[in-house]
Amino acid sequence: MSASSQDNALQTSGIMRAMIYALLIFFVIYYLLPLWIMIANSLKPLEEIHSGDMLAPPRSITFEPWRSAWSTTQVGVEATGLRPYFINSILMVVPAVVLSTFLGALNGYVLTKWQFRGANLVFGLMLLACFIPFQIVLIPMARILGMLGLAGTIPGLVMVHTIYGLGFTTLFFRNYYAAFPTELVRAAQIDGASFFQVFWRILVPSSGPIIVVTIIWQFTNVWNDFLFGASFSSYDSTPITVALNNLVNSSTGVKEYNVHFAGAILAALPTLIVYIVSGRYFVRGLMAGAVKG
Amino acid sequence: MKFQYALKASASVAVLCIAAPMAMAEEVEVLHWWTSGGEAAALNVLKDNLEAQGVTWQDMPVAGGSGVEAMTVLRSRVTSGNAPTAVQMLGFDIKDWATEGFLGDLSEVADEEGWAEVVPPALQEFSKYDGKWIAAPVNVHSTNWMWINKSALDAAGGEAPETWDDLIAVLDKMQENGIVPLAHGGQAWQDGTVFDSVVLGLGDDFYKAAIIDQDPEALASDQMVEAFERMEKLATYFDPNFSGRDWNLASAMVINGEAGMQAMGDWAKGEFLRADLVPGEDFVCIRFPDTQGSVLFNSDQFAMFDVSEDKVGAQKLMASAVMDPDFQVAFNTVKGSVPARTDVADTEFDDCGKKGMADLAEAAQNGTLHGSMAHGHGASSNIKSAIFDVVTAHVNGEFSAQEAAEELAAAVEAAQ
Amino acid sequence: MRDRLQEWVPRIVLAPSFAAIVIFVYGFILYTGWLSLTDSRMLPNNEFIGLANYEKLFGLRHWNVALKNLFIFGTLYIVISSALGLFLAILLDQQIRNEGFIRTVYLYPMAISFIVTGVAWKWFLDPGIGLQNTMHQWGWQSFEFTWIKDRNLAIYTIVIAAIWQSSGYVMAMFLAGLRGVDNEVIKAAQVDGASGFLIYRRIIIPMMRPVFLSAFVVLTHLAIKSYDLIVAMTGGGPGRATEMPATFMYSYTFTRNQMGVGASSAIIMLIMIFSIIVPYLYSEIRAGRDKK
Amino acid sequence: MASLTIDKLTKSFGAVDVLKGIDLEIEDGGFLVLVGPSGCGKSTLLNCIAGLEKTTSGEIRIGDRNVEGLHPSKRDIAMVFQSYALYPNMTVRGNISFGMEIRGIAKADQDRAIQEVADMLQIGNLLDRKPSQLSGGQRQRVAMGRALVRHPQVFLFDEPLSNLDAKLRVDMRTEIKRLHSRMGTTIVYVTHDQIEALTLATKIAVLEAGYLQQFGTPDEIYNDPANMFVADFMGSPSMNLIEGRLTASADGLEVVIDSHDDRSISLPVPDSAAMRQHLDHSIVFGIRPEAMTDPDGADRTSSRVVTRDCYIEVSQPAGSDTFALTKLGGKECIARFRADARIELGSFSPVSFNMTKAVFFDPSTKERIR
Repeated sequence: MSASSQDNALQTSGIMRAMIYALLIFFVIYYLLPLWIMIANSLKPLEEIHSGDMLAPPRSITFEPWRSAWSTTQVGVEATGLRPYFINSILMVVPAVVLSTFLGALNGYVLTKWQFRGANLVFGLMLLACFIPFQIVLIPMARILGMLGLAGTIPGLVMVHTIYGLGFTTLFFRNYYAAFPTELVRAAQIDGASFFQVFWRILVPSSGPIIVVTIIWQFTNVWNDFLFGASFSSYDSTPITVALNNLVNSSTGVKEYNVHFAGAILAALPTLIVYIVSGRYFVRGLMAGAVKG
Repeated sequence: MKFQYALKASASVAVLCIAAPMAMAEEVEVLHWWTSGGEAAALNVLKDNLEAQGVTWQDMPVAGGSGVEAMTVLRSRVTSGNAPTAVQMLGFDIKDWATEGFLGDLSEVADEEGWAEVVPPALQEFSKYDGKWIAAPVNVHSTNWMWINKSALDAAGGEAPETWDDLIAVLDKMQENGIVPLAHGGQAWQDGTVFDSVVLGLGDDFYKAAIIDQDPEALASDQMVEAFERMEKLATYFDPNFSGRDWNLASAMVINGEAGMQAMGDWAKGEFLRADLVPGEDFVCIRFPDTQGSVLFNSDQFAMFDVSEDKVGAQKLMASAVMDPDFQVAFNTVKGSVPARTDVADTEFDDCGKKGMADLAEAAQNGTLHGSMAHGHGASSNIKSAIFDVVTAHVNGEFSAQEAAEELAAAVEAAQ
Repeated sequence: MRDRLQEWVPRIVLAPSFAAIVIFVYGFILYTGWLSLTDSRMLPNNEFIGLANYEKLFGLRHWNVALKNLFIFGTLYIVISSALGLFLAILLDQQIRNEGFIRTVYLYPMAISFIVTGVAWKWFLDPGIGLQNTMHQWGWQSFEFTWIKDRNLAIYTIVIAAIWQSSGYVMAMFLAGLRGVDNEVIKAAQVDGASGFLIYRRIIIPMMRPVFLSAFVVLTHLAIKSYDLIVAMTGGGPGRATEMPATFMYSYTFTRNQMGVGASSAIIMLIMIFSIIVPYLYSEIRAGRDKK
Repeated sequence: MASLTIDKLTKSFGAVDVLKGIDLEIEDGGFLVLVGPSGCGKSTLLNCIAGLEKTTSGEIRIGDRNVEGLHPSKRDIAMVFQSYALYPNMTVRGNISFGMEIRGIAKADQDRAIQEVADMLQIGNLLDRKPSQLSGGQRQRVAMGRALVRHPQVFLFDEPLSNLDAKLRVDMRTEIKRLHSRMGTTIVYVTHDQIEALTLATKIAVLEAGYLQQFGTPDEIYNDPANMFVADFMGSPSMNLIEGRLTASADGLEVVIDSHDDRSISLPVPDSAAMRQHLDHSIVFGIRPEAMTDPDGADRTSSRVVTRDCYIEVSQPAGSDTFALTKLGGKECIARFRADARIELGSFSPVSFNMTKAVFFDPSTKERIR
């Protein structure tokens, strides 16, 4: 954010500023609390968890739970840790995010720069699709995946996530491209650029902020999905959220909370990193059009 | 679809067809929710057994209390025409899937190995459909058990309660002694497990009429009102923090003496054993008061789906392996249940296990072996859920006993 | 000839996405609508029974509990998330040192699924091991926080966790909105002698109207779709005290073998969602057209 | 280089007709300015010529080629946009070479062409900058460079100067005029600024509400407007349009106009059959401010100058001239006096009307009475 755009700050006295900081810090604690509980307890030996204070930092730090969660803990009958499922998730998320972002960009481009009769209706229908509860699609989707021969495969999951991500990615790009000067597209047309040349050479290079927003959004949603992952995967395509659930919700036995917490953080790590690394572009991207219709 | 699987199968053939007794090396995909350490270890026995025969085990665990998630996954898998080879399943679910015509036929193996002679008829009820074997039973759990901390019991008079009045006396005493008398987890199936036992405590006939036959008169009868009153009474012995607690945490309360007793199925024993407690010395297992001589059971079975030709061989191998006496012993000693086969020696089992096996045989003889409603062997899952709704609401104080009985009759009718 | 083809390229490009949405969203909605009129139980069947499932649905206590919970949850969640989001955005807009860090902290919960944080929340709220226990250990013996175990209060713990997750996102939306406010308007107000608070109350916040609307839509659809949250934290309990339409639909469709009733609840949910979203979309798209 | 012909062109967006039958023709090497208030359809017309909008009916010919249905890039045109439309992600060089790159022109030829336009527009030192690093005037030059490098048959300019400040606008106007005379390419230029239109054009087309109001040389448009709209729109300050009554007197036809304080003035009107049809009815008398002067400043070459006393209310010195405001026919009228003319405010002063420049309109149809 450029400094000049912050001019709407209040003129504040020292006491006011102290209060503002106090409030901000209070909320920092509120937001960090669950993460702190997870991190602190993932580093404690099991006995310390059983005896101790949930909020206290570990007295003796151990990385054993992390190692165990990653590579040795029992998930189902296999003592593989979460690693193979982590890899499944990556294999699923990357193509799904790339595809849905790419298609969303193309759709946004068509819907803003190549308006045709009924374009708004098409957009409205696509957007409305973001809001359906996904539980209703499970059964018919399963049947279609079966018909396509994609049931229980990673490509099948990629397809599902791509389709149900399209509404939002199209929305993001459509709003962004709506503010993109149409004259540039016309200039390029006169220069002889084709439909795709205009897209690749003119629009895409200027789409940085919205690509970041879309990727953050899609990556988070696809990575965190449980419903589709549980319903449409099979033994060799199970994503990490499902594996984590298997680890945490196992029905009997000693609950290794420290391993569970370590596993939970591992499962959350990629999305956390994406947010932390690109979070500052997020607000900028929102400013660039995702907020307004 | 089938083509893909054929590809995968042939790939694994290439890798695995070494020293296999059968001509074909194949694979089984197994959907189950046995994901905790002990259970998984028990399943590994089966897995190793199969792999020694050249059958690859493709593990498809879906954790979550009593297989709720797993059943959703199964539905989606079956709908997509990609059913797993074998699925861990409970009672009425097996029947439902058989009715829909998705299950395979194991009769060949079953006849060859004489399952009919060794599996109790009450279990066969769920393992067979239309005269065909469709599932291989792994175990029999009994749900009307009471687990008592021995020192807490000693402090409360030392006498294990046999009747309802005894029970109340002991619970009162424990309360005076400053511990939580009854450890319980407020989850629908746990509430239902206790409810099962309470209803059974009011008579075998009543259980049959109300739960198995869902006779509307029995459901709204005075006896049912009494059952709910008893539930209400028991709820007064819970600690205030019971809601949502996992059952094994409730067991842990009994183990460490924080609580006096727990009404829970025989799988709780595993928790006690793992904590190095000795049956009879550190803890006592008794039948739920007033239910001596009767057994509420549930049986984990591997339902075998109708799969493509190339996988039937492995499926049969697996069915056979499940019924293998050694596996049944190995699995059930870990799991706390008793073998589904009645011809297995009880030498490997501890006191509670032996008692369980004896009770089972006796109950089967006397016609007092009933399917447990809470565990999917007393009523189909829509009825079960309807009963759970009322029982849970009542335990949480939403209804009086009278209202609950009326509500129960209405809910069961609505769900039919 | 090729120029004619060029004219069709945009439509051809859009077609696969649109076809996918039509089939996989609207086709499936129609299919669900059909299921809701059939006697489907464990698996779909085609035995037509009219509106019986709807009658059954509205006769179920559960469904009414679920609707009531949605109302309580939805109202509190939307109002508090918006208010808190706006409040935090205003605080953060005061040239705060370490703004980037604080913003990231506020925003990160949106990145994590409740499958992950549900465990931590359950712990935190559990009187035996969580906040209450910690306070007792710290010496505050009379401290009591047992909402999650109380069937009248449990729904509010869901609200707390839900706000935790999405208020940061709302904050980011408002922050983007605040940064987009024209400085000259504020300068004009300052020249008019308006104080800081007055400027916010009378000028800036009213200018955030579009953001409020966007936030409202995002939050509403999150509220109606809340599922992971309930499953991870209370499983619908104590009793059925935190049942919501999404969990209701899931359990009737998939675990209770009453797919017809589940489908009818899905259709009611869709009607609720669409009656909120469609007018919004209509006005947005209309507005967009007028601008052109 | 080619001529441009537009024949019965219509364009509608849905139910809205934006262009309602436009006929235009500009000769090879001509400079056609499309002028009109915003929303008159001038930009749409330009986009139709460029091929950026599809026409509804009618024909557009560049040279003798009908360009209907042709992709913009195949119409042999180049366009300069209001916002310049420079590709933000490319350098100036990239912006200029983009079209050539797409057409697959050899790198060496590209470089030569770039160098040529860079020299012509003096932007050689800017070639490696991004558009965001340029000033408004520089962007304008780059946008023109991008168009020039194509050597098209027709240049299209869409309000190219409207984003520049006043001084720069005048400079660029001159520059465009110079470029045109040097290259001799046909130009179609859209503007809402009538001064630009008058200074640049060889032909002006005045549009309003989708209709072509008048098409002619700047002189025709200025001095011989076809209707009240053109008369009012072109020129600054605009033409005085004064309502009066046509009467006949001994000397011929006269228009009688209310003046100040119940007084009125009468001015001679050329006699014609068309004019006589309006006898004893109101007509609109149109006269440009520069044809209403102080008597000493009156055009001595004019054959018909009449002087009447008018009540001067306000004077506005504007450096080179002084504008005197008087009320005629109930309306403010502007007369253009010499800067050093003596004006007494609030009194009647003599004003000379150069009646050779006067025009008359029918107030009901707004059309010229000839």
